[in-house]
Amino acid sequence: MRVALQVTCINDALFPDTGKAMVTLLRRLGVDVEFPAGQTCCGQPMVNTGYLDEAVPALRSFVDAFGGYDAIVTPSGSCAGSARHQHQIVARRSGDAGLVAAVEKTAPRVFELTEFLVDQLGVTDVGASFPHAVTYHPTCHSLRMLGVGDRPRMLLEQVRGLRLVDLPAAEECCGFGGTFAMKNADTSIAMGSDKARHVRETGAEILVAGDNSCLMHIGGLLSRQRSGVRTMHLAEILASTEAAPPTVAPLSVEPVETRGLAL
Amino acid sequence: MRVALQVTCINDALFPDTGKAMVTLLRRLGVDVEFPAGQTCCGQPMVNTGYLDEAVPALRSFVDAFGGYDAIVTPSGSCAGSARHQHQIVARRSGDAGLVAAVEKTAPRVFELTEFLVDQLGVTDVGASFPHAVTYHPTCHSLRMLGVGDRPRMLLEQVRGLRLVDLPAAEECCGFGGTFAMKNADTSIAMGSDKARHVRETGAEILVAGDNSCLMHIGGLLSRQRSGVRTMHLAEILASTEAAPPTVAPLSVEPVETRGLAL
Amino acid sequence: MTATFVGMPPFPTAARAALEDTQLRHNLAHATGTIRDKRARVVAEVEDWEDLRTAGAAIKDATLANLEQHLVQLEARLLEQGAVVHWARDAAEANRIVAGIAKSHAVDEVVKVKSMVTQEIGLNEALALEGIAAWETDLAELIVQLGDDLPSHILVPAIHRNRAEIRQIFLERMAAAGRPAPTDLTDDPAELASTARLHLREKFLRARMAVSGANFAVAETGTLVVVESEGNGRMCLTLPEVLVSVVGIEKVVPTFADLDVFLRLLPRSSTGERMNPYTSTWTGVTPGDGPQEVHVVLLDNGRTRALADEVGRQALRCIRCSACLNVCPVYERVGGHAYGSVYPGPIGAILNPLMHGVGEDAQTDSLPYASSLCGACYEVCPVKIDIPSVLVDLRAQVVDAHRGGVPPVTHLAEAVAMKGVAATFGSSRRLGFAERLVRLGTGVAQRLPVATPWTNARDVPKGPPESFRAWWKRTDGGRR
Amino acid sequence: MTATFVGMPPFPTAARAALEDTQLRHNLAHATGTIRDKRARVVAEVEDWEDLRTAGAAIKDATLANLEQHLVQLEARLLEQGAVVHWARDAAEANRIVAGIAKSHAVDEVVKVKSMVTQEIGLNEALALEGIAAWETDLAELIVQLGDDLPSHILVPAIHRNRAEIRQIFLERMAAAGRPAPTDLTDDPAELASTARLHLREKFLRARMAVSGANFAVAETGTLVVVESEGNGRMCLTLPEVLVSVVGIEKVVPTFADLDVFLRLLPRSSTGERMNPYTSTWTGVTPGDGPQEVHVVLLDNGRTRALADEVGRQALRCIRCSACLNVCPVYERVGGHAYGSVYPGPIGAILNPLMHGVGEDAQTDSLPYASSLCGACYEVCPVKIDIPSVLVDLRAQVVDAHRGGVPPVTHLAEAVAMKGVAATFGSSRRLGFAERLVRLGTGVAQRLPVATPWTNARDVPKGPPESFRAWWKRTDGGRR
Repeated sequence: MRVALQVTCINDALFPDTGKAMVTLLRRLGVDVEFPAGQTCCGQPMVNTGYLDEAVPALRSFVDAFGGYDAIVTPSGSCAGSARHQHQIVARRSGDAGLVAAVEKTAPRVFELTEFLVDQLGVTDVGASFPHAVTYHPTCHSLRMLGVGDRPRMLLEQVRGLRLVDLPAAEECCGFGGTFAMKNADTSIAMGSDKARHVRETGAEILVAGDNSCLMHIGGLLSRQRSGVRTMHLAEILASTEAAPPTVAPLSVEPVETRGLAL
Repeated sequence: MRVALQVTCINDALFPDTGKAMVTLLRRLGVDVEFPAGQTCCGQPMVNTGYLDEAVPALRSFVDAFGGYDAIVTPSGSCAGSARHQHQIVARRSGDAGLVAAVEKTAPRVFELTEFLVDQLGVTDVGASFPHAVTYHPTCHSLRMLGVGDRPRMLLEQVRGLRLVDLPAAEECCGFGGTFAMKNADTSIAMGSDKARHVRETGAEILVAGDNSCLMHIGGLLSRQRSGVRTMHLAEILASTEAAPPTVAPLSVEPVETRGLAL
Repeated sequence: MTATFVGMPPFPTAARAALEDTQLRHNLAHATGTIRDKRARVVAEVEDWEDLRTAGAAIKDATLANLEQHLVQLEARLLEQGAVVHWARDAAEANRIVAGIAKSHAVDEVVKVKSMVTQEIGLNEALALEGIAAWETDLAELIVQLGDDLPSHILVPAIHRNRAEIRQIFLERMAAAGRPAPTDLTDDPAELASTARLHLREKFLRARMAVSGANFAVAETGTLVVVESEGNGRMCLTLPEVLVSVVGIEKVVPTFADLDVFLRLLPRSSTGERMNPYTSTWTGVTPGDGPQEVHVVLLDNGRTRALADEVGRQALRCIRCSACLNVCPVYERVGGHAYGSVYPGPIGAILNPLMHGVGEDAQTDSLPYASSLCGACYEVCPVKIDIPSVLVDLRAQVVDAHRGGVPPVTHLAEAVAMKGVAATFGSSRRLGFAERLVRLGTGVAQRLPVATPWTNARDVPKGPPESFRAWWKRTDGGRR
Repeated sequence: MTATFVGMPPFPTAARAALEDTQLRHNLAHATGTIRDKRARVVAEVEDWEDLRTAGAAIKDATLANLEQHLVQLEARLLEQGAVVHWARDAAEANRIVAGIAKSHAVDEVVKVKSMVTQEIGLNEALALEGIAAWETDLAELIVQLGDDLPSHILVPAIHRNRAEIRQIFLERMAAAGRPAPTDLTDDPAELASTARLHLREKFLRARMAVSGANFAVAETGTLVVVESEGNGRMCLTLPEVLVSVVGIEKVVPTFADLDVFLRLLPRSSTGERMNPYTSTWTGVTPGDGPQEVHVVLLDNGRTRALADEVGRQALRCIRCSACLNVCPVYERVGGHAYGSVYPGPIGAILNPLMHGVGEDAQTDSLPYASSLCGACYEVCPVKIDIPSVLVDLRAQVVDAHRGGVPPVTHLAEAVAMKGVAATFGSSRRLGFAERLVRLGTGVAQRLPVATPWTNARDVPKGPPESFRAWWKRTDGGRR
């Protein structure tokens, strides 16, 4: 089985540690994962903002990069959802029959990480160790678009030393929503603040989820509030072992240079 | 009994509605409160930052303005605490025996609003109406420096229509602390965020306290988080009646002008 | 004594103001939370709930696919039963018809129930211009009307008000509208309700004409159906001499068997009750019983436009249960007014653009973006409207509407950005270059206006020293 | 295998880093919350708690007022009982004395307990330079030492570590320090404790010399007192041949009756226990029982400097209970390392500047500002140290120390601002003018660097259209 990593554009540029964790984790499970260098983005940012024509080049890159693989694994419920549910819409609108045919092949082969581990590899104990209190936020697209259900929890429950704390109102959206966070910044912040508040209520050290975009939003609020709670992608926790715990890379607080000035 | 309003510098400049509410409330209770125009500041900002000499001019203004009064009422536990506990220290250091003597007269005549209402006027039902869910934060200086105890609660419980909700960890500092909020901004925010979180947990519409400085800090965080919870000074709630409810003046959210630009 | 949604600002602006309304936020959080939990409980009781949703969607789809045939059948049955049937293409036509009926009977007031569709067409304002007072009789609608206010929820239009305010509104405004409130009125809920009851009772007994909407219209029998909780609807529908019902053309269902599915779906989805308290049905005129003159105004007003939309037409399945509002995290925080329409929430965010068309006013064009696309609405919709997919499709329509023309500045910037993004994502080589720029730029980004909405409340992650792509290349995928 | 507080950055910088340490934040919140509640419960049981606090403060004050006399008495009694008494003015002297004793016995290792004061003077590092290993035997201190780490709490020095980390530290570091940890060690607390026990037992049996601190020194009898929870202290104090106790001169209490007050105040304030598990007392040498050579090093190291401070001298009452740490909202969030001293928290924020003096290094000068002056520390202090007042006085000392000289830029800006503020608040006319400027400036303020720490996470209130002062003048106090 030829397996490709779809690292996603946001992870490639901003969260490379998640991509590295995917490689570490999959190799440990015996999967010789490849990284097709031609990949760019699933096109979702354009599609969800209404720019469907502008998503076509991304889509062409996608099918070119991943066309030959049996499975395409991605550390993002949102990007997996985009590939499975939106690619065909964009392809049809483009009027390119070749693209429609190519998408028909790639779309069903895209798996979100937990789907791939539990359904394709049939594994829930991935040999991870992470001795911390953790709470899990099911991102909307993995929860409702993909229906990953209990898979993340099944995986987390097998991690040595990890204490999983229930997140209140877990299934409520964090308010990121891609361009929603920009176009409706105030509402997005109101939603995110409530999510951050619920995370704080758990007393957990780490908020984990399957999408770094949502985590960037919630983590940005937690950091701005100096909450002492950090966010981590599920892949990084599953990749963590006693011998190789994750390097701590909290969301950076931009230093404020003008302290000391009174009143 | 000649009664003077010490409005405090922060209320004078930033929260004049609190001063007006003091006037409304005290007049309704038959107190012909005066506003000595010579007043400036109690000097606490300088004292608590370590600038004791610089507090002397403020102190002179204070005793000049309030020297002739039987009672000096202030809508700030912190400023009352400063007058009662710090003025003598500053006066002694100045080496001015006249100032020491003057402070000896004014200091014990300074009352925080709830002390004045409950102890001096002997009233807990001030005829107020405020049909909202409210939670009360006891500011550190009113709680520990003055020991106002149950007085605010006794007053709030008599307000028609008001539903008083308990604030978790109420007695923990909000993290303002005057220049602390600037000199130790990160820790201050961490403390304030927890306070804001506890406020949100109550489900109350309004956070009330006896010090606008603390409220500015907590309210600034609540507003930044688009929490939908507003802060109000206790005086404004006690001044509110059915016929004259308070004008709603939430902490302004500075409009963000660059929305609509994608990604 | 009427307010209007006309001229509302675009959603983000209206939302910003709503987010600061502490009482609205408090009431919304409480109300939506309560109804949401109630709905979840009673829906869980129904074993074949998913099948029921599928059946509801299928019936509506089949009906909409042959809408003309069902409407013609409905008209025929209504005529047979002594009703007068009117067809209205738009709001103006519908208002003209209703005003004409009122004037022909020389009434200067009408009582109203199930008023959402008449709010859609601005009937009260139109009647007022003709000197006819229209009195809302649903308790919440009455509060909204007396308060010179706008509804903020499909089911609970006065969700943004508290008891003390309602008391104040009754004390100050009831006298001008009929029987005054007692001067010693308190804010005790039972007292407020009985005051409204006495006030309304007088209006019911006096009014000679009623105007209603309808939840359903059964084509095979010509029967209109109104479901409600207070009984005031039944008063409205039975006491006056003349009854005019304004009915959106999507309300038709073929048979009573079909109706059964919706009477099971609606109350559980709407109020979280197993069954709604009052279900009134009437089939034209029944001699000697109820209104002896019955009119039905079949209203298009943008519905055929929505029907022509391949993706969006599913929105016409909507049975106005408000389940999507109660689960919507956006609605929960901003309330109904921000949507600038009598149809708020997720369903409003698609229904309004579908009925009005996009590309014409900024307010309508802002609605498809008033969602984080979380999908909670789709999950609870009793007729399985895939609201997120419709929203995305409408966003494309908004963008397409502005292609070629001269877009507003913000759209221009966005469009230019998107073109750049499209080019970048078309080539992994270009992407690698762009990523290096991004890393250079994260520090700078906080100072640029583009970052403001983000950094206003959130910290931005520092760009990593190296992209994944660069790491993979440098280390041969971690192998060296 | 030692770390040092030397060269720590000023508090705000250290705090910023600590605030991002998720595990520290988690452990601190949990631990301080737990101990705080426990303390509150057991203190509430004691009816005369306030009298007890007053008594404790009075005894310490009286003793400090005649400190020399009590120390001389203590020395006399110790000599009578066969102990050797040394006086050390500073850390270097104390370290030289201890190293000298060790060398005179040709030992290359010592066991230690109650090590706070020896951490203050850097004894372990000094002994290491002489080729002498110093082994901590308090479990938490052992973890800190093996982990090449610093204590972060007076009572729970390893509060920032978790079980898995402790297991890792034991596995990796124990072997180099003595008996290795079993290779199949798990992170089960009982297993970790028994591993430490076996490791330490070997050291106790091998060591010929011990170094301790003391909680109290009773002048009337020459008795030293150590209170602890593990029993390791008693091993240390009784097994070796030579015992050297380094005792701060403020530890002296006149009589056993006085000691009684503190033995009641300490455990409830410290661990929230009614009584501490192990109280060891020894009076010089007891022939044939315990160490046959007993040294006591009476240490000043800044204590007389603190004693000379009229406001600050009350800090010398401190009995190191850590109650002020556990209630401090600042400590709860940043932990002990940020204070850059073995004495962290509110007491550290005054004790360090009092012992070192201010105006010399930025780290010490930052400590008096590491508090919001909330007063919770004063409320729980068993010897009623008015920490907030001392903090304010120390702030004045910091400011005064920089008057005249060339202050650093930030101080300069602050000093200039304060002079301006002083002038403004000296005149209500000038204040009125300044307020108008403030209102003009609030919009601008957000763009200026001065506002950054504030607006980083908080919204700023808009300046009102009119100050209270202006309103009063315009309306004659609302009368017109």
